[in-house]
Amino acid sequence: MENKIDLAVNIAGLSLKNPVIAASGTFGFGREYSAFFDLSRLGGIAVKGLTLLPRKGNPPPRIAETPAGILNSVGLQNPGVHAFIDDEIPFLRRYDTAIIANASGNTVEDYEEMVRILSEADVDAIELNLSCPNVKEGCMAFGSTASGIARVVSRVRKLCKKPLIVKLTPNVTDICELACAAEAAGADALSLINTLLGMAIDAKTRRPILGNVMGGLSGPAVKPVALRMVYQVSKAVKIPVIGMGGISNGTDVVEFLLAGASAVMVGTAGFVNPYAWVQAIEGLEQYMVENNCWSVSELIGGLIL
Amino acid sequence: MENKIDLAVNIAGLSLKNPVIAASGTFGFGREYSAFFDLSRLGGIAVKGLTLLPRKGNPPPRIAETPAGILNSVGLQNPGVHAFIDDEIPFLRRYDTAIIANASGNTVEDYEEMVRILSEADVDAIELNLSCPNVKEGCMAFGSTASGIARVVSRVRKLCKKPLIVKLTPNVTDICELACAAEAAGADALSLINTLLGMAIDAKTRRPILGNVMGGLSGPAVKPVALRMVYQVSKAVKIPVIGMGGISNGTDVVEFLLAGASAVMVGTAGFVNPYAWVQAIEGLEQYMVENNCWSVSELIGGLIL
Amino acid sequence: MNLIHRVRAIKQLNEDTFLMTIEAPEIADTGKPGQFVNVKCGGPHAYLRRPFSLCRIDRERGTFDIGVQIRGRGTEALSRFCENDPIDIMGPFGNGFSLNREDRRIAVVGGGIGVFPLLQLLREHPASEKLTLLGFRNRNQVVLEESFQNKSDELVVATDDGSYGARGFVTSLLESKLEESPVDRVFICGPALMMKHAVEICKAKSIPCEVSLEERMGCGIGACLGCACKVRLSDDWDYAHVCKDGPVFSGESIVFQE
Amino acid sequence: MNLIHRVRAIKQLNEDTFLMTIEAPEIADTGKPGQFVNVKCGGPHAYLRRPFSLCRIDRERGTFDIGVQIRGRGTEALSRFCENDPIDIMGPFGNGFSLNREDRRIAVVGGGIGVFPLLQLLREHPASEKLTLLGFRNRNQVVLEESFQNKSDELVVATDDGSYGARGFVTSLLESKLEESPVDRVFICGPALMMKHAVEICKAKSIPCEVSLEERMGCGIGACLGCACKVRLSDDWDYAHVCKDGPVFSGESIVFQE
Ligand SMILES: Cc1cc2nc3c(=O)[nH]c(=O)nc-3n(C[C@H](O)[C@H](O)[C@H](O)COP(=O)(O)OP(=O)(O)OC[C@H]3O[C@@H](n4cnc5c(N)ncnc54)[C@H](O)[C@@H]3O)c2cc1C
Ligand SMILES: Cc1cc2nc3c(=O)[nH]c(=O)nc-3n(C[C@H](O)[C@H](O)[C@H](O)COP(=O)(O)OP(=O)(O)OC[C@H]3O[C@@H](n4cnc5c(N)ncnc54)[C@H](O)[C@@H]3O)c2cc1C
Ligand SMILES: Cc1cc2nc3c(=O)[nH]c(=O)nc-3n(C[C@H](O)[C@H](O)[C@H](O)COP(=O)(O)O)c2cc1C
Ligand SMILES: Cc1cc2nc3c(=O)[nH]c(=O)nc-3n(C[C@H](O)[C@H](O)[C@H](O)COP(=O)(O)O)c2cc1C
Ligand code: FES
Ligand code: FES
Repeated sequence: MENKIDLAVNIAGLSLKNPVIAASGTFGFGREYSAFFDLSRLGGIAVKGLTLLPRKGNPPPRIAETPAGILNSVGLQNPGVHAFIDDEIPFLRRYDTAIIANASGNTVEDYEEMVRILSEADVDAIELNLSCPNVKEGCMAFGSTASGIARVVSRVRKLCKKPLIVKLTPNVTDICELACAAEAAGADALSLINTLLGMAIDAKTRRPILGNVMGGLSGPAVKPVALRMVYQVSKAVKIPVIGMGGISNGTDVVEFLLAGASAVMVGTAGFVNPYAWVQAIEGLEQYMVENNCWSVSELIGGLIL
Repeated sequence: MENKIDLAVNIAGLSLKNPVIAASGTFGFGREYSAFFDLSRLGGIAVKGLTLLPRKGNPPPRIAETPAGILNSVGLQNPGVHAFIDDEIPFLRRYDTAIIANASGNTVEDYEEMVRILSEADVDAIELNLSCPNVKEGCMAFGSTASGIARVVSRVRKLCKKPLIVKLTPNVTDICELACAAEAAGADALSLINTLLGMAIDAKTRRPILGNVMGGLSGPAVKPVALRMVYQVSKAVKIPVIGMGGISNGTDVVEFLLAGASAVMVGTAGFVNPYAWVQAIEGLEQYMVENNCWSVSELIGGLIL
Repeated sequence: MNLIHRVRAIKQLNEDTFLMTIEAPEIADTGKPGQFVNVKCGGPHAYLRRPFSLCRIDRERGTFDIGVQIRGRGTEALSRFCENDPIDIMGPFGNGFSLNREDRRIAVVGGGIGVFPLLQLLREHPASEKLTLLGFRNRNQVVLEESFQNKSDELVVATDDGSYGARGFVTSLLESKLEESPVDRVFICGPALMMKHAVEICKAKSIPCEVSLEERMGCGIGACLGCACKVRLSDDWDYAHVCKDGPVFSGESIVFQE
Repeated sequence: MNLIHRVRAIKQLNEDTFLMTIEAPEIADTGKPGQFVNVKCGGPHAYLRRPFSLCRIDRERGTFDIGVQIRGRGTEALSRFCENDPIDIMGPFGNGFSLNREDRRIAVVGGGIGVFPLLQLLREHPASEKLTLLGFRNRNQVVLEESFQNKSDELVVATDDGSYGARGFVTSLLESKLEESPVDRVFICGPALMMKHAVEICKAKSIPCEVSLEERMGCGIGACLGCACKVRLSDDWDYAHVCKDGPVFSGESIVFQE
């Protein structure tokens, strides 16, 4: 069969060869999974969440399994933005895939400084993590109110020379309100959802399983919530939305595109199946073949009500 | 082995022979499951959500399966509070178990009227459903802000002659704020969580699976979120908390008790295993035997940090 | 109530459809044509049970058959069961078809996997003359033809593409057969659109009919109100529930959706 | 990379422990003692893979063994695999034990399921004298004694309750054995508390030692940073990762938690 299917998408100036991106924090800086497949097959890679200075992260255990999902409390362990630029970008640039820098901070100034540094670095887009549930300061504090988001985004917008993606937390009453605040403040795109705040207890020891007590829920379990939020948000804003939360295969990708996402990220599923990312791309392509669909844009927001 | 284990709990004047209650909307009015086991074994039964007038509910499909969970958009189909009193209470009273009337309304006046009626009826407690995601008006509108909760609860409090349980939605930024508002307004106890708002899409037909587009997520998938909220809320308030969300067995019950719940409700798990309710009780009892625990109160809030 | 029964046999009917024989004396004893069982299919992805109609009951052996078409994760997992495997089944549930002595001549109309409940109906119905009309997408989809043959006075099979039997929809067959000679009652099971048309045909001829509906289920026993279907009341409509008020309804009472 | 391999045999070792032989030539070829594989256990409740140490490698046959104790839903599901079943396994991962020619005399100290990785270590280590100390809760928990016997110059088994072999903790054995005659390196694997004590004993005698750690894992390959363990730096500490920097660490480097 001759294959004329066009998988390419463009997210606010960020062009991706296909709409499947590795989700931040689940793919390190790409090195580990490069042993399994050619990273150039991916639409993009959102690297592990970066901070100005190196961070050690939270005490173990950091992972707990839950029904069809996992909790993590890694807590932004990372080598710092400078080590990323020096040691990781050169490796990633060997592959033909978009590099998305995921940036966190404790203060608005941190975020500004991160964006200033990353704007000069060889990355294709910046994803502002305003939604990590695993750190005490920053992030969630800004990310769970419209005013917090407006403040951070409008400040970094002025400094940002790359497509600016704002990542939203699902742990809020009205995600559309936050999405609109980010859009109004100048975000070029939104990504959602980050993890749902959760907890696991070991009845035998009567202790929390996670060293940090609470953690972020991801994986198939959260898919219905993620899909709902992507649907709501993409109706509420005009900027593109990158959807994620429990995506494991091509059918899941199609569902998120139909709900309104212009691209997707895949995370937790890759822990179980290291080929989840490429199989998501292949599954999407197969769906398009079977459904006479020649461009991803035909699917985006294509939900029939 | 001689069994001196005491499973009884007392929730704000509502005494239960054991802490396992059938969750509202998953157990009808008890008739169906009475074919499977003696309803007198249950701590209590929270009946299907009631409204002043009969309601037809939402268009089908009303159920969608998701990873380790289900979405429902039943939408409070019920015969109305008067039919409940006339036709269902007499049946339920044949069993030695607490009857909890789950009440919903569109307006504050509805809630007042419901509580007035139910206060004169032969029920053991009233559970105010301020959290149903499946109806357009009422419920969630009141239930997702502290001020909405304060308004409804303080008004019905004056009329309520039974233990008043306020059921909270998890679809909020800060569940503790809502819990405190309910407590301050006079709730005798809290129950949580109701369902998480979610959505499912059929990639083949490109349509939402649920007739009502969105629905409420329940079952094992939500357990980590529920456990976290029960933990947070029971630290934030002094009144007892009834925990629920994905409980399937005795170990799950223990986890919720350790997190701070004084009793639990079991719902979705019973669809798969009609003995889930009694097995939850048996499993709890077995855990207590194995761990030399003689009273449920030893477990409540017993999490070791 | 014991829910754990045993798979006695699995027989492939075609590429994606199989017949599973289950040993469960209580279900075989009490089960009626048109009732269904609710099966825990297992596998990592199917959380809820799945409903399947009783297709054939062998009361002597204490077994019954279900016919299953693989449609998704639950039926896929079910297809992996082997002989002697334990299987978790609740049932029989629902009301079943009417078995009236007064109905001397009946017609059953099945489409695709909708044929399954009609086999046991034919086996038990007291009518003296039984006309069976079965429709399938194509030749490869035709199942259980011989079994239906044995229990019918007349059997006509149609395929949408004409690759086997008559060409066209089973509803056209019904229309022309009723034209030839009327029957006392028609029993219909198949895709929603097919049932809708079949009911209209019966209505036009004032022949009473029964349909067996499908709906996504939660509990399967009437507790969750999940499996609603729209039914006509004298001057209004309401929701009935497929698992408890059905799955069999009088054709006239159903409001079919577009 | 092909992840689907085949179960060749399952052998019950005791009530809750079994040995599984898996055919996977590439893993058998490249696997080293102390490395682990990450196994999809299946079943409706185990979502993530589960790590198990290489216990015995048969490079000629292209197979390897893992010893598994049933502890929860994953290992429970794993215990239901049968001969010839396909099984989804990633690996081998991690660093493995050091195999130094200079270490002429070694001791291995195993507790409970911690004994498993030590068997392949004994099989491959070039030392000329190998002392093996194994501790179990009680007589019923003792596993693989003969296999260890065959690969050790001296084997002592202890049980906590004295129901088999020496009575008491394996760490006391270690202490008295090192008293008698020192070794060049000690390899330790078992419960955290046991490893902590064993390391302290080695430290006191200035004998280098290696421990194999366990931690809950996400990815198993270093991408998620889930499997952190605390390690000593010269004047500070940091988190290392069991799946990539370990599971084997020098005993001195680990900060054991209370
Ligand atoms: C009363 C009743 C009797 C039935 N009898 C039979 C039978 O005898 N033989 C047979 O093969 N099938 C029968 N079905 C349909 C069968 O239950 C579904 O095919 C099955 O549940 C699909 O499960 P799955 O996990 O394979 O599909 P899923 O992966 O859950 O979904 C695949 C598709 O199957 C359909 N589906 C899912 N759940 C249901 C449901 N509860 N009812 C109807 N369609 C559904 C949807 O269109 C969906 O897109 C019956 C259904 C009902 C309600
Ligand atoms: C590098 C490594 C090598 C291992 N080698 C072996 C081996 O050779 N043989 C063997 O029997 N076991 C081994 N384990 C432990 C094994 O991975 C766990 O017993 C298994 O993951 C438990 O899964 P479960 O689903 O049965 O338990 P769960 O139901 O998930 O939990 C039951 C209990 O098991 C423990 N557990 C859960 N996950 C892990 C984990 N990733 N690591 C350690 N403990 C865990 C916890 O204490 C938990 O309370 C190893 C672990 C690691 C990290
Ligand atoms: C172990 C782990 C670490 C994560 N770290 C980050 C992070 O550093 N920055 C971030 O924005 N999101 C992080 N996330 C969230 C994911 O990027 C993603 O939003 C979430 O996991 C939902 O997608 P999934 O279900 O496909 O994993 C992390 C998730 C996991 C599981
Ligand atoms: C089909 C269905 C109907 C429900 N109807 C109600 C209701 O009428 N009133 C209410 O307060 N909660 C209702 N709920 C929510 C449950 O009572 C419970 O809060 C939720 O399902 C979480 O518990 P579970 O995971 O054990 O089911 C319903 C849940 C389901 C699945
Ligand atoms: S499936 Fe629960 S009422 Fe029919
Ligand atoms: S398990 Fe993911 S880094 Fe070790």
